[in-house]
Amino acid sequence: MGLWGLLYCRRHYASLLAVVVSIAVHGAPYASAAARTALGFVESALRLGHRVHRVFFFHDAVLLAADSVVAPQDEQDMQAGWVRLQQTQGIELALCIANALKRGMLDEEARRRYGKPAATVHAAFTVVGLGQLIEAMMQSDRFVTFAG
Amino acid sequence: MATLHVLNKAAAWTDCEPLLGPGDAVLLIEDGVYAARQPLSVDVPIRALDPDVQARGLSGQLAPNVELASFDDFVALVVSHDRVVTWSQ
Amino acid sequence: MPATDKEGYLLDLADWSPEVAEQIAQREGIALTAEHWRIIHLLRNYHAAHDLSPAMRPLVRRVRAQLGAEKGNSLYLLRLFPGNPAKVAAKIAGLPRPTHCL
Amino acid sequence: MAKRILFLLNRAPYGSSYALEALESVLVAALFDQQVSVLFKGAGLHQLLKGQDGAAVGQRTVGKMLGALPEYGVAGLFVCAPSAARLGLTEGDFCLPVTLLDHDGQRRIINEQDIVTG
Repeated sequence: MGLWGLLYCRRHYASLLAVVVSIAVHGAPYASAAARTALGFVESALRLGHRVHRVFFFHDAVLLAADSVVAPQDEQDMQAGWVRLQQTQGIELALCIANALKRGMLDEEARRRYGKPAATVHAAFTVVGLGQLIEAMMQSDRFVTFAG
Repeated sequence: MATLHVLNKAAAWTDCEPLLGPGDAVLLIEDGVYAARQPLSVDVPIRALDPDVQARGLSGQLAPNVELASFDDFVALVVSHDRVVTWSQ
Repeated sequence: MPATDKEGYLLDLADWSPEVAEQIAQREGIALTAEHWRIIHLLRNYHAAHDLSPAMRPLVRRVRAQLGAEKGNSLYLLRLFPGNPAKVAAKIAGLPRPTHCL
Repeated sequence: MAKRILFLLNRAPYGSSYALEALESVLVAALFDQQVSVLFKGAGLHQLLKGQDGAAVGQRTVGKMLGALPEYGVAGLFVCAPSAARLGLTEGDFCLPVTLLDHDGQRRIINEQDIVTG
């Protein structure tokens, strides 16, 4: 078998092998398509038998977790698909705490710590430190960034 | 050691193109698919994410060396390359 | 004593003075000595230079570079600022809460 | 086992919080003992300019924060040479010692990585 044959085989088997994937979403919901594209990617990855270790929302992407979203009837609700994924498949949806706090995205613990009137993050999402982004990179075979 | 280059803006082609190497592949997503309206003369495979092509009315208007890709193809491309570089803006 | 958040970090960094540092240290159960002050000044210089409250490792490196290996280690800093030296010392030095403490 | 992680930074500071927030992730990657390097491209080169004062617009100074990278253990600081030429910048304009890379050099660096992100 020639070099090209070997390369082809490597590619071919790689596509059959189950891998661990983590992703970062950088783009704001609605100001960018990042969260929608990322959802399509993650749904396909799971359907093809891969494991998704963590979805990390960074920069303005943390706004996807807003607890009081009302989607227009004639547009795809960008948050709903992610919430469903978390509830049915247990996918971890992590928000960067530093980026979340300054954008007003608080879980109950942050609400209490900073004495704010309401928690604003949907229960399907968790607020975590940046270390969890790096941990996701360390634990995964592939890492994909969905930019704004 | 091959790289998958994902572009989500057409203008990112200028940054990405000089860094393409043997074994690499390009996937155009979101507004990146507009880059395929021009001839893209490089030696690496180029794909464009089908729903993004359809949404923008570009079906049948892509450069001849650009093939459509589904989300499943997107995943397969990620798995079959060693790393993914995302090019934006 | 100027306003602090629930963990004792100054809300307005401009409120810091040596007297305020003494007060914050007292709340932490620390009586400031010349040794503490060397670290506090080093931290304030670090922040002025880098706009960062350093995490433990870069703090240790900086202390070692400026005050020698005898002081540039985590045991020495733990003795001066028990618990989490990067956080406790930053609090007393009037720096923002270190955002990437592990 | 440490991963080789390259941060590709192509945004100017101050106009958005992208540069500063990305820099935070670079620092944490270094604290996790990963083999971290940074490649500045395009408008990202402006992060390296001397004489910045973020306080003038109520922000932290990105150029000062970058100065902490060596002490955090970030070994590779790379700059896209064609970007520098296009922007009329030379090494003397930068607040840190960096390595200028042509396209071949950048391709080589990217091919050494486990992960490339922004």
